Amino acid sequence: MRHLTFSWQGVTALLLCLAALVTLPLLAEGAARPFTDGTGTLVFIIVIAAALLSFAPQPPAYRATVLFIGAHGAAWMLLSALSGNEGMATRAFFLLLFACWLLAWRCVTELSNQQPATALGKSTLQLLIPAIFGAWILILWEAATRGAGIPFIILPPPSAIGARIMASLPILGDDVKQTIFKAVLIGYIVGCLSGFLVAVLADRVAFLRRGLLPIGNMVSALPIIGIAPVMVMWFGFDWPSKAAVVIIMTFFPMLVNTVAGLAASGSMERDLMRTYASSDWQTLLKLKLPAAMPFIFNALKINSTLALIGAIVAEFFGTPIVGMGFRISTEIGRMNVDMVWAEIAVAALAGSIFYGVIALTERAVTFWHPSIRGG
Amino acid sequence: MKPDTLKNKIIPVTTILLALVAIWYVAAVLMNAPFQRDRDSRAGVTPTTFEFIGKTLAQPKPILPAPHQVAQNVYENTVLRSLSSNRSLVYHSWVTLSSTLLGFGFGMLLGILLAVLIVHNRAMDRSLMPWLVASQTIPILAIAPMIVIISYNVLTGDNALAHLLNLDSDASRLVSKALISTYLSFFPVAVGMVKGLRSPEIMHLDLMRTYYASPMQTFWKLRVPASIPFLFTSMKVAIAASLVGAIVGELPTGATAGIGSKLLAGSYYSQTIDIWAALVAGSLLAGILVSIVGLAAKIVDSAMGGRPA
Amino acid sequence: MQAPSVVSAKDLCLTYQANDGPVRALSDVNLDVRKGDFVSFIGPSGCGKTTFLRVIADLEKSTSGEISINGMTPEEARKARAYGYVFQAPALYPWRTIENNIALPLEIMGYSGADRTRRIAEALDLVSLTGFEKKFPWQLSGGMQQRASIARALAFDADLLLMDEPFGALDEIVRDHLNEELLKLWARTNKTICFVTHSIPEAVYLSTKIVVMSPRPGRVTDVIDSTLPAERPLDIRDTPEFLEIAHRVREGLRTGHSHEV
Amino acid sequence: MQAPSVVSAKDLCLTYQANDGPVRALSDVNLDVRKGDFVSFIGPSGCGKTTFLRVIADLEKSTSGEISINGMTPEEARKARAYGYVFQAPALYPWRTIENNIALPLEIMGYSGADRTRRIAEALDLVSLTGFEKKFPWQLSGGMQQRASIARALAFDADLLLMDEPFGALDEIVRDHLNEELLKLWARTNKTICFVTHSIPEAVYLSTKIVVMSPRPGRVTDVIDSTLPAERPLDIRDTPEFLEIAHRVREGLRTGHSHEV
Amino acid sequence: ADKVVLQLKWVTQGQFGGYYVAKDKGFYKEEGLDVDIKPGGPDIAPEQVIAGGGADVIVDWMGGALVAREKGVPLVNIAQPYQKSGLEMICRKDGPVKTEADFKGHTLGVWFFGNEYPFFAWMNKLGLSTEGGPNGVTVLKQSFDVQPLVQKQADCISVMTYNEYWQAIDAGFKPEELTVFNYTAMGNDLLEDGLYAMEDKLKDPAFKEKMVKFVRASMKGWKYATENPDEAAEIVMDNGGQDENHQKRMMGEVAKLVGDGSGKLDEALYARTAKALLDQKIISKEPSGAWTHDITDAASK
Ligand SMILES: Nc1ncnc2c1ncn2[C@@H]1O[C@H](COP(=O)(O)OP(=O)(O)OP(=O)(O)O)[C@@H](O)[C@H]1O
Ligand SMILES: Nc1ncnc2c1ncn2[C@@H]1O[C@H](COP(=O)(O)OP(=O)(O)OP(=O)(O)O)[C@@H](O)[C@H]1O
Ligand SMILES: Cc1ncc(C[n+]2csc(CCO)c2C)c(N)n1
Ligand SMILES: [Mg+2]
Ligand SMILES: [Mg+2]
Repeated sequence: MRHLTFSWQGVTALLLCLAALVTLPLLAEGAARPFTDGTGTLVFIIVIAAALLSFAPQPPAYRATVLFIGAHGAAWMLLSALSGNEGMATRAFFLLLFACWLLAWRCVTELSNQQPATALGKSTLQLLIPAIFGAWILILWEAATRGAGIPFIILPPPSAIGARIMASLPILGDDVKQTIFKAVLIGYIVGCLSGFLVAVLADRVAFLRRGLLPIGNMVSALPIIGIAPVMVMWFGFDWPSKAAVVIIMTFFPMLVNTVAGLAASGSMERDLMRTYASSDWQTLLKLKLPAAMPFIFNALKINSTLALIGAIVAEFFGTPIVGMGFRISTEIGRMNVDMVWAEIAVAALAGSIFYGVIALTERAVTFWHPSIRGG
Repeated sequence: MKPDTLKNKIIPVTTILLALVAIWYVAAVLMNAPFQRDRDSRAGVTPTTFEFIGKTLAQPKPILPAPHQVAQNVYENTVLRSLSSNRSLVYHSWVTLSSTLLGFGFGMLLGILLAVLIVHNRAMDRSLMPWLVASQTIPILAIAPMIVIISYNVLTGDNALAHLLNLDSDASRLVSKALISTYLSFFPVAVGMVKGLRSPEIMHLDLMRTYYASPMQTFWKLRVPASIPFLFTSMKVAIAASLVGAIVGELPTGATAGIGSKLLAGSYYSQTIDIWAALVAGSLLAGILVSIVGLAAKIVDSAMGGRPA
Repeated sequence: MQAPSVVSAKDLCLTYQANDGPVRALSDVNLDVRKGDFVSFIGPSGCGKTTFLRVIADLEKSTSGEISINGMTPEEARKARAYGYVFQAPALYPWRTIENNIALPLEIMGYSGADRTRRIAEALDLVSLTGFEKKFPWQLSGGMQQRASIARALAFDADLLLMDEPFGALDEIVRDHLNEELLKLWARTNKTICFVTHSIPEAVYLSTKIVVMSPRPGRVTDVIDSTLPAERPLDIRDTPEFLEIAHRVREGLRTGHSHEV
Repeated sequence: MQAPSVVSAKDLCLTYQANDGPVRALSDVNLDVRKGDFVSFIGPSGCGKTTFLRVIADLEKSTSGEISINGMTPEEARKARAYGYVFQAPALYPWRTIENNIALPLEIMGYSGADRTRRIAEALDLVSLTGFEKKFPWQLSGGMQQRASIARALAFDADLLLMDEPFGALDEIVRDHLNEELLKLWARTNKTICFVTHSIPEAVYLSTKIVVMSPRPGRVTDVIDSTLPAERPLDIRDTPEFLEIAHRVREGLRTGHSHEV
Repeated sequence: ADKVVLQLKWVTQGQFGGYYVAKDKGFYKEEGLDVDIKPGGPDIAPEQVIAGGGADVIVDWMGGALVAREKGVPLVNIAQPYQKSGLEMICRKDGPVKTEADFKGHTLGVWFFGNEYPFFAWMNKLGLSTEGGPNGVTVLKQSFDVQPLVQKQADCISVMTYNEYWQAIDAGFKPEELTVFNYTAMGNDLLEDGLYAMEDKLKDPAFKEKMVKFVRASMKGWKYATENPDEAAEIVMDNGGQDENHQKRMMGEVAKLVGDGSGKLDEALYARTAKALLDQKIISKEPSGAWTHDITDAASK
């Protein structure tokens, strides 16, 4: 089969190139450092060539490589042409960038259809595909802020945020220590643990379970974050008040999920334990707890994002002058919006790592559960 | 009502609620005592224990207001005020409710749309899913004010989007608050619906194949009905998240109405009773919203042949 | 003159790519099913009975060899809606009433309203479920659900019926009854039926042709043409002729089983 | 002299309180099982077979009437760990390997480490699962899982074995094999076995006593003492004596079934 | 009528009474203006709002405005209704801090979000480190109320003469139980509520004319408000203010800060503010063009 394989992304990218050619130039008149004819032409050639080559009857791996290099090479050249020309990008510039984006999209589609044989190949793809997606969010953001000249204090470009992170590592480190290692971690551990213990207790005492479960269900739907100012009033300015908010926010999801999990073991499994005349503790340890693990991990995951949000918002209502929430609200006031985004990036990174660690542990502990076994 | 409901639900729940109220009273006395002692010693009076307890439960700006103070405040600000007065909690709840519902609506749409894309497109599935999780680790609530302000300005400013939508300033304020709710609520919906749309068993899908059903037919006749229970479960989470978003969106953004602005105003003037009354209003609102979703779930479930519990 | 061929497999092979290596599920299967045949497939667990039915239904692609359904490829046959498939489990949609479950293929294939109503009534009558139209699946016993799923496959016009252990979940008495009904239906409509079962008496009682399979790799070890008359009362099962065929099937199975348990 | 009574039920009744009214599951059941008996329970779906086993096991309380196990109440017998129970489904714990699943009752009952290892090996050998110790349940076929659950019930010393359709999920050949093994085990250990099945040949082949039950309300309609010899090769199933008992059981069932399908 | 959007720095309260009075009494309308007053809040940065095109003119403190100017938002002070500053720091008399010399080693509550510059300028002048420790002061980001003082979480807290100070009194402190450090009295005051517009917009004569009308009407509002504080407080209440008594008291206090009512910027105060910011490196170079007298001059004609 030696015929061409067209893709809508490739075709649209070519059309966009055409539109860009018609609406030249790439930068508005009066740009300080306009495109040289050479680079301009080169960008067009790269995009068009990548699009055309991707139609060729070649293996998908080859097509993906061509698209990857073409899309990102051209995008890089476009972006680097922006320095010194902030706010001067024209419609043609963005059309060309969108063409690159479509090629990258095609590239991701090709990659998604790959079935690598080795485990290494599989995990590489698993990282590469979302990485390309994430990279394009940043590229488009960079182009929108620097190309279209969005004011810095409204939205800074990712490059400025990156630079700010690099320049402020010690401050960011202190903030992470204050907010994550003190408030979040301690609050999370205490909240989850106490939710778990009360759930075990409730499982043993039917009356408690019947009374606590509807209330717990209700409370976990409440806007608990509203108690943040109250907690600051009670427990003072430092991290204990933030930890208290985190404890309350994480307690109920853990309680409700664990109680549900402890009740999740099948009736036949429980009957089996009865036929062995097993004691309550033996049943809890050998049957109910293992069966509850998927539920407990569900709560741990939900709580991992709740905890971070709770601690940061609580810092709005009074803190010592360190911490991620403090920095965010203070630096907005000082118009250092890049610092705000730097904190957000750090928070998102920390949150993702936190979540990832829990998800990996879950895989290891509940290896037997169909949702994990099924991939 | 079946006698079991009384024994298995009402009695335990009320007992525990009563216990909580009792604990609350004790805590109120203990927490308000130092300030009261301070005050009494400055005024030079020495009340009896009984009087002292009475005073701790009747402070105008207590650290922890007693339940009856909160209840009284809620009563005054709901029943005794005209609905349009800006001191009426009903009015403030309504303001919050409207942006909650709007944000929830957007969130549902966005979540379902993403889920449909993810279920039908491998590339979407593999590139989008990790970022959806990451998106929720951004402390959006921390930058909610910035988001609300910027989007309000965009919506009311001089730009293409604003001209297209042409919203007045109240509508813009509503929409910009609702964006926070949208951000918090789309995630549970997207995740739940991805699960739901993928929940049909292989055999049910094979059955559709043997009928040579079109993808649209498979979607509407199999995937959608199969996903309904998941939809309602995620709706419950989403509406609660939406409410949190709306309240936080009102907190520090100069909103003059809404439960969040009541919390803030109360906190600004140390009017703790007002804060707690606003918290109670928020909780009632959450309770009502979640119950409505629960009720809708029950109705739809029984229409779809759900087995009574 | 022989009846036209409905299913014809030549050197059919199918290998599954499982994560712990390839599994040879069908190996050099040769089979010819003629119009009006009632073919039973019998064999130990994992010998490829379901897989073979799935290949016919185009739910699985063969790895090598040839197969044709009414002279078409399985895909064409599926798109021509040439067959009805009854899965091992009822696979009813829990949110549809029995009536609407049976209506499902009719909706998809675009039957008109009146036609639909008539066909549903007929199909329900055939499996003695009249009166249960408005019930939801969970309100029926396992056996009734299985019958509803059979009704669903009978409601539209397919000359080929693929049935994968349809009566596995039923107790002996109900099973006997449905066996009789199925034979009557088959005699009346002249459909071609491919039927998977684990029960030797059932296979012998129903079939004009019994295909004995053996596992690892799945292959056909014996094809037995039944010598029983077309008219088969239930107590034919006590005749020596019946017992003899049953014996031959059992022997075939036992060799296939060889040393495993 | 008669063997001592192991299970003795007198006018046993059990009514379930379901949400749409009471369900009479057992009605005036009288039965006497003696030490060393192999009793099969057969009857249509819903006639109370499982319920009766559950009453013996103290998983359900009778509403009226009397029942004693080894002269004790069911609760005392359960606490004395007097029986092993095999459920209709395997009920293995997915987070434990086969070996550890079998170890579960041994751990709970406090068997020592060395004793445990020996018993696990023996039990696995009995159901021919040696070599699968380290597998997890989902890595085994349904039949193998069922065998593991039988091994679990055999691993500890209980003189009474309650088995609820243990072979329902197995194909005929494997079933035959396990039937033989079960008979051997029973002969060797002199256990008392209560066995629920849907298969008439299986009931006849295995039992010293066949209890035929009928539904709505669940009651015992017939108790048939087997006249077959203790030594039972598989082809005893083709003897007239066997067929006669089978015929009697089938008749008993059919009357119980009356008019339903 | 010409539309003008005014972004306030804080929630609706007596602090902004003049603008609400001008709107309510129709002073803006008389000038042919349709003014939309947007309340602020603890996390609304008016500088960000105006940069995003969400307002024509904002109420801001000079510190915040100069910082924003350096960050690329060219704000220009067009009028300075508050000629004095209302910021002070109060301490419990029964606490450890009696004089500036006692600050060392103690905990002080400070408002951030652009309101912290006067405090840091003061500490800079006293030579105190703000990083904590025995030779410095420990700084807390203070929330919206006086609880830290009541609960002894801080030794001193920031208050506005017109607002939080009275909340402390309401909480049971008598004036004689409090030590007050008033920034104006100490000569440490940095300019507070002024009106700022964008430099590029001011180049447009039509806009400039609009601002002249706006400032003229606003100052008329302020004049009316200082003369009729109770009525002004009512107007504030009608627009969403909280706690009527408190607003009346606030109007009274605010009247003391407004000064001569011309709204004209005092150049000496401006210079001091700019110098304090430079000294602390909050801004890096001497600002230029950050204020103009054109508008107030034209308005008072
Ligand atoms: N999707 C699959 N992936 C990998 N192997 C499979 C798959 N489906 C079936 N197999 C394997 O193919 C073989 C044949 O399976 P098949 O389901 O056809 O058996 P069967 O004869 O229908 O058995 P049963 O009587 O238990 O239904 C088995 O060994 C099975 O493990
Ligand atoms: N927990 C329960 N609540 C209410 N009714 C029940 C319950 N368990 C069983 N029943 C009813 O009691 C009757 C006997 O049930 P049982 O499970 O003992 O039947 P069975 O003979 O084991 O049937 P099968 O062969 O289908 O397993 C049935 O009508 C059943 O619907
Ligand atoms: C976070 C926060 N920032 C500032 C203030 C204090 N405040 C109230 S009014 C006002 C003047 C604004 O023009 C100031 C600074 C506060 N209470 N909370
Ligand atoms: Mg099969
Ligand atoms: Mg049963």
